[in-house]
Amino acid sequence: MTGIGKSFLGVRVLSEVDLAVEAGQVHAVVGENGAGKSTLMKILAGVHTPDTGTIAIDGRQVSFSHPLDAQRAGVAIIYQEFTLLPERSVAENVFLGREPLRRGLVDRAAMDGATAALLSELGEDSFGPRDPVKRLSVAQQQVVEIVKALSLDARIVVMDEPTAALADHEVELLYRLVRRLQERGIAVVYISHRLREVFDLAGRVTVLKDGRLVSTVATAEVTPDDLVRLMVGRDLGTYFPPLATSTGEVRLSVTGGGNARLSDISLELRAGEIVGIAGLQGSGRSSLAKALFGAAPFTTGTMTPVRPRSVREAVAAGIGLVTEDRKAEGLALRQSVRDNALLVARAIGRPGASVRDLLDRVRLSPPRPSQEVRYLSGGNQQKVVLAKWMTLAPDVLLFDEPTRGVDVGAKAAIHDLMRELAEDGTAIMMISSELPELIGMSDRVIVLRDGRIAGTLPAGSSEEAVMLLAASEEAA
Amino acid sequence: MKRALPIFAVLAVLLAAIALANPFFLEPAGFLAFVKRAAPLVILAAGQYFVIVSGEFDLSVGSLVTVEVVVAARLIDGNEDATWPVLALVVVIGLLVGLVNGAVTTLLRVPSFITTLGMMLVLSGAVFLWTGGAPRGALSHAFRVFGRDTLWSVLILASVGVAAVLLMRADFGRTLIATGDNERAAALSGVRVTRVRIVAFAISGLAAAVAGILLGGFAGVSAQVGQGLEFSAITAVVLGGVVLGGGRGSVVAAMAGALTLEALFTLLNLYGISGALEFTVQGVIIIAAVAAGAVRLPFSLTPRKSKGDAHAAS
Amino acid sequence: MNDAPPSEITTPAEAAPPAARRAGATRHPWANLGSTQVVFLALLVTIVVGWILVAIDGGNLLTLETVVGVQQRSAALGIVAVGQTLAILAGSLDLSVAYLISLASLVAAEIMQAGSVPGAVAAVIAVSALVGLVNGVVITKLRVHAFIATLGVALVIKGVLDHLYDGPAGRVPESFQHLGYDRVGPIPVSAMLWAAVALTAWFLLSRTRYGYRVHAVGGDPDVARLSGVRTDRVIILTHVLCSLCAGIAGLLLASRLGAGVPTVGTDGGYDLESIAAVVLGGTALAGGRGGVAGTVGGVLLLAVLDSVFNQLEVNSFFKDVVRGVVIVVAVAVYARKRSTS
Amino acid sequence: TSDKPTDTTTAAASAAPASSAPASEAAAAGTGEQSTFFVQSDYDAQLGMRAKSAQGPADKPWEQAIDPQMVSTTQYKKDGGYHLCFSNAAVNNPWRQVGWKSMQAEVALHKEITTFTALDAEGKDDKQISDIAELTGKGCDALIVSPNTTATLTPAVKAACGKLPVIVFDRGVETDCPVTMINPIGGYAFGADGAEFLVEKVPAGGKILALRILPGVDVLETRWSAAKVTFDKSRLKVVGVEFTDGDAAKTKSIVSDYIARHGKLDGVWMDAGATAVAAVEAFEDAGVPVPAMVGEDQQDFLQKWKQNNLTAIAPTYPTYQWRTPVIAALKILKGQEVPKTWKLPQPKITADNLDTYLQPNMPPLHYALCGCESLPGFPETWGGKK
Ligand SMILES: Nc1ncnc2c1ncn2[C@@H]1O[C@H](COP(=O)(O)OP(=O)(O)OP(=O)(O)O)[C@@H](O)[C@H]1O
Ligand SMILES: Nc1ncnc2c1ncn2[C@@H]1O[C@H](COP(=O)(O)OP(=O)(O)OP(=O)(O)O)[C@@H](O)[C@H]1O
Ligand SMILES: [Mg+2]
Ligand SMILES: [Mg+2]
Repeated sequence: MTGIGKSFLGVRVLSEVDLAVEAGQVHAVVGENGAGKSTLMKILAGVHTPDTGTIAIDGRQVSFSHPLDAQRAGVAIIYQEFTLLPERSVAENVFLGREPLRRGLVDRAAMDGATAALLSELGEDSFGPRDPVKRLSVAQQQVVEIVKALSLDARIVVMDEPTAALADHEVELLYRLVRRLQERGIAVVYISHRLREVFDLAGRVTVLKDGRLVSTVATAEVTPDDLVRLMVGRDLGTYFPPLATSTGEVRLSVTGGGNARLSDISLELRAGEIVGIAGLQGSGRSSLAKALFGAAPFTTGTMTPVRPRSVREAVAAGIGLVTEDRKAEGLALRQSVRDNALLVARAIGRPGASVRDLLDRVRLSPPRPSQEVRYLSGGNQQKVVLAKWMTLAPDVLLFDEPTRGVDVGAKAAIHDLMRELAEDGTAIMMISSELPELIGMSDRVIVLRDGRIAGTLPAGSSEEAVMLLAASEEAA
Repeated sequence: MKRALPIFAVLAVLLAAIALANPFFLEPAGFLAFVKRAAPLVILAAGQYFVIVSGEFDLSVGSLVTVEVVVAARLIDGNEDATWPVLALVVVIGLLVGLVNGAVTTLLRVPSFITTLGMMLVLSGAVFLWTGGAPRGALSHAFRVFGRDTLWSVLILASVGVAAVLLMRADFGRTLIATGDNERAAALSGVRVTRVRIVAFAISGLAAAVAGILLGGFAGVSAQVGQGLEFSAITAVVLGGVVLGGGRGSVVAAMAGALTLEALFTLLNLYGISGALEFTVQGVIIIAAVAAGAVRLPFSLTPRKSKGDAHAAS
Repeated sequence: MNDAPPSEITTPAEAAPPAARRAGATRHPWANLGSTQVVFLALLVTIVVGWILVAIDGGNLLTLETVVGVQQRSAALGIVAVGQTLAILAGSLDLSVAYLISLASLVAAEIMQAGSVPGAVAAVIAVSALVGLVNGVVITKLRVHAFIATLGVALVIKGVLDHLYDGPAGRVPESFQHLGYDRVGPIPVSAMLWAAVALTAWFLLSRTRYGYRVHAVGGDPDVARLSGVRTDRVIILTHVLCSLCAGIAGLLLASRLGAGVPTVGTDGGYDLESIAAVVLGGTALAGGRGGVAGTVGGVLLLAVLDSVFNQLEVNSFFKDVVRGVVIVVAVAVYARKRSTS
Repeated sequence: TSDKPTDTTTAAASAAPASSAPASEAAAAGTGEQSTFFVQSDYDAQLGMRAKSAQGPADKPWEQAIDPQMVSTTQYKKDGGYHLCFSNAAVNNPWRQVGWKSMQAEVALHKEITTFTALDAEGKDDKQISDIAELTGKGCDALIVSPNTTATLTPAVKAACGKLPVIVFDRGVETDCPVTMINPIGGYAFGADGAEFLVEKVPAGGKILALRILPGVDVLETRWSAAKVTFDKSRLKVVGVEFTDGDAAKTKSIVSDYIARHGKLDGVWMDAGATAVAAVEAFEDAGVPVPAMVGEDQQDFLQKWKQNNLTAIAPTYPTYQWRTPVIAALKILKGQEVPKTWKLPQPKITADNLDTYLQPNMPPLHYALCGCESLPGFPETWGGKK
């Protein structure tokens, strides 16, 4: 791809970007949120047509007006968003748009067979080709996405943040898969915010910033810090704000809390501390957050100040939740920054704070209250979500994957904000699948396993210690 | 508001065209007569807007208008003293029907298209079951003055307009739009999405009641007074640039849409495209107007459910 | 639609691996009863209860006349509803069918009067296909919400009808009226036509790529597009098929009425009634979920209700009340099933 | 009148009241060319009948007939209890409601009718066709049909004629197979009555506004054709011919516009009275005197007429014709002869006989010529108060 440029509604998203990927090479693309990685890939996949620039595959000029064209040219992509139909079976999803035919009719047997083969190739036996996707867990669905891409047996495979929803053991599976593709002489484009993965897998890495190409380097020749510097344009290092010096009174406490997905949950959150929640995918972390927040309430156990039966009760009691999935659960995307920031205040009829102050507090830049949030980058969107909860002046604020898919720059800002809030006396609970972050931020780490508390670790424990608790006897 | 601007332009052009063909239109009396005529549809559109912006439909307003008029006529039966109690009842019925629509849609999770379609059948059936097939009784003068007297109609229209705007500026309005945009996010921010939606339906029902009072007042009892109004109202709202599916559009634009539709009818009559091809022209214009508004939008439809994080991807 | 390259699949069909430790909530006892079964169950109950009521009234619901009557009455609506099912499955809907039916009946009757039955059929097919094409193009290319798009097209047709016709026109020869009146035993030809249309649609949906894509587009247009489905084509084709069904219904009605009638479509309320029948049959208005079988059940259910009311000489206003309630209740039940399953 | 079609559903079609103006210069100038529905011979026949005096009991116009051609019915003779069947086009407007109630009351009068089966086609031709088919298989002794559409119901009626005696009333069918075909004099007479009244009352050069429900319905077309003939011969100026869809609001808007444009009108002709009151109100609201009006025999109009003692006339299409088919059916089953085409008298209400038809205790949309005053259950059954 050379000289690629693209703008949406006059907003320039990509300009003059070149990307060259060789067969049998894993090529990483990194950059902050909104740098244009996904857009670049969607152009390669024929979702968007570039305003400028050309694409060549095996030296042949190609131009895609529809994803189908790209597929035919041998480009397969695992999108950042889910691209599955919950109502349809796994096989139907995998072969959507390319259903195998026999005498002009769809050949179900062939479809299921091929899907089953690919699944077993991935060592995935927890579900079959005929299972409806709606009954799969997030991780299982991600596997389907991967199978979907593989079934194309393309010559170029793009993976846009494939591990965002995967737990570590599943990431391992993916690693092996990528290497196998590599051996088969397939070119792999790998996008991730987790630099470790970049260095584990990629031979070369292209850095984007604000829709422009910063540089393309061999991973062997750079350090993670170099990359970060390239991405952010300044040095950040991996410093986390200092831990709490002292903790205040108990803001929230549960004893013997349980529901369909959780059992025997007992924990305390104190003013001024950040409590980390660790666990494998599906271990119940989000369920815990949603239970404390009244969205999927505890059915048993006691909880102070209240055991919320609804979100409103929790909010009224000063509990807030920064949800796992910003777009689906956090923001009204077509509403302005202002309307989103004031949503909570309005919902509970609090006099709305001054939006300007709010945006300053969360360091939203540029602070344009009238802008629709869907045009903000991931990081800025997350800041708006934070602003929303600031209006509540919450006693307890729960964060579920607060920095997932958020770039290093915004990440640091969010970390600082969390610590500030804690110092102002808010009790904070943080869920994160990124252990370094979790350990770096938390004053304590509670580890979940199968919906139970497997144990609590002090600040500064090692990743190994956490993993041991999280995964013990559940041999991933 | 950006999306709303085109409709005002269109409206201005239409009004100008009418004035050209019919100078009487420029006199206060002439213009007010037009406003008075438009009032019921504008009010219905305002009500329909609240439902549409929350992501729903209300197909029952047409038959609700009929019900209100027929019920009022039978209960008042020409007796002046009955006017005020019946007016109150009419309003209550409107609210009640709206509440039922809202409750069935939200609590029983029936798509509002179906809920209100069913309500449409039930209402039109029930009312004539009650009156034995044809309207009975008569409306009192006190009742009819609201729709017959130009000043009253204009006054009512104005106050409804103001009320609608204020409502949309208030917390209710903002949370309503947010609900229409992303129900889940609203709920997880503490918005009582169910209640907000039910209220929206109640407002639509109330609007239908007021429209019924005006229409009944304007022309008296008739079995078909409300016929087809639901489609006119929805069309008007959409003309105003309000997007079916919720979360976008302003109530002022919706009301402007209604005025535009009304002006369109007037104009088509003025230029003698009456009867026959009038509808053809209407259909083409409606499609064209909505298309003009639609293609300006980015392709993105629904907030995408995403794993990890995703940007406003198409 | 079959424009995707045949993906080379070598691995032979093998038994799918056991779906062990599957995520997902435990299922509600009667959840495994598909909404289609529910419709037909409801249909059965209606027939039994209706039969009893009529018997009490001193009549008999299951006479030859009534059985034939039910089919005669439901055939036209049934054919339209099949087309409407496709549209709704694809996440769209069509409010223009009623006027299209009237138009089709007139086109048919006029050309038949001119002497050519095949010509008339061809013309009807052409006209309806064109209308469907317009609907589809306006929805996909101009991005007008289906509700408004088809409502607009409906108005356009209405205008044309009012302009060209003031009352019944054309003549349908006896030869063609067999379609509307003949029957083989208790099965009217019209019902067979309906069955044929329904079977064709069912086959398209469950066995062809087009069918798979209709479900995909209705389920989530973005996902479908990202997966390489040409969503616009699917939607356009769907509307063409939907309009064709309306055209066929127009032909059927013309053959029954012996002439074309500019109000036959709207008098029959085929637009909203067909949508009602479809959702009554368990197809989700949101699209992507449901099927033709349910729709057939829904139409029959409405027809049997009608017939029972006819027998009991219930007045039409009461009928409307019951219809409204039945539709809403049915959909509420489906919603409940879905949430508990 | 029976042919008042309930405005078809859907869409901005019957949207909110729309203002209006002269449809076109042509319309404004005169009454345009005669419609294709005009049949000179029928016109002459009907206008002739108005003069003739009907045979039969004067106090029971529904049993009267204008120069009847009797036909023998002995072949249908059988002993009672009878099973009468009725395929009704619809009950979707006040005129049909009033008539339907009268018919039921008439049936109740006759003990020899053991069962009366009626199916309502809800205004759907297709349904009425299957209804008729269903009824012919129900062992009825005689079938009464009120066709929804003349042309399209003909085949079904033909089919029924073969199986049992058929009586058709209100709208006709294009076959003479029914034993008798019952209805009042007809549309030409109706239209002429109103027009002639205006010609008589309005000074030469006066401005007339003609309001029609909608084009294309034969009975309504005949009314207008007849009026047109009268107007074209007169020295009155028809300033506009407008369609109201039978919608009161739209009517009022149209009339208001005409008043605004022409200052005053001298007469209003209508092909159906349902919107007469709306038209009158338009003048009241505009604060101008109400000119000569043509209405119909609905109580609300008669009351307005009385209150404001208008210069008005009300031609009628009497609802008492709903009683006649039952009477005819019994005659036929008893083998008594009946008129082949049973033409009922079609009186008009004038200032002189207004008081005899004005019934303040009846609902506003009640039709004065229901001939139901003597029937059991009157007035409550018809929505009236004692
Ligand atoms: N369909 C669209 N319409 C308008 N703007 C868009 C659209 N898609 C993306 N954008 C904008 O383009 C910019 C680049 O988005 P993109 O998703 O490519 O960034 P990214 O590098 O993938 O970020 P992330 O790492 O969070 O996925 C962002 O500002 C985003 O808001
Ligand atoms: N809405 C739901 N319906 C059915 N099962 C669910 C639902 N939500 C979660 N689960 C299941 O409950 C268990 C806990 O889910 P939860 O999301 O809390 O785990 P988690 O640790 O938060 O995983 P994640 O990393 O996705 O947040 C998992 O098995 C998950 O599949
Ligand atoms: Mg991205
Ligand atoms: Mg989680």
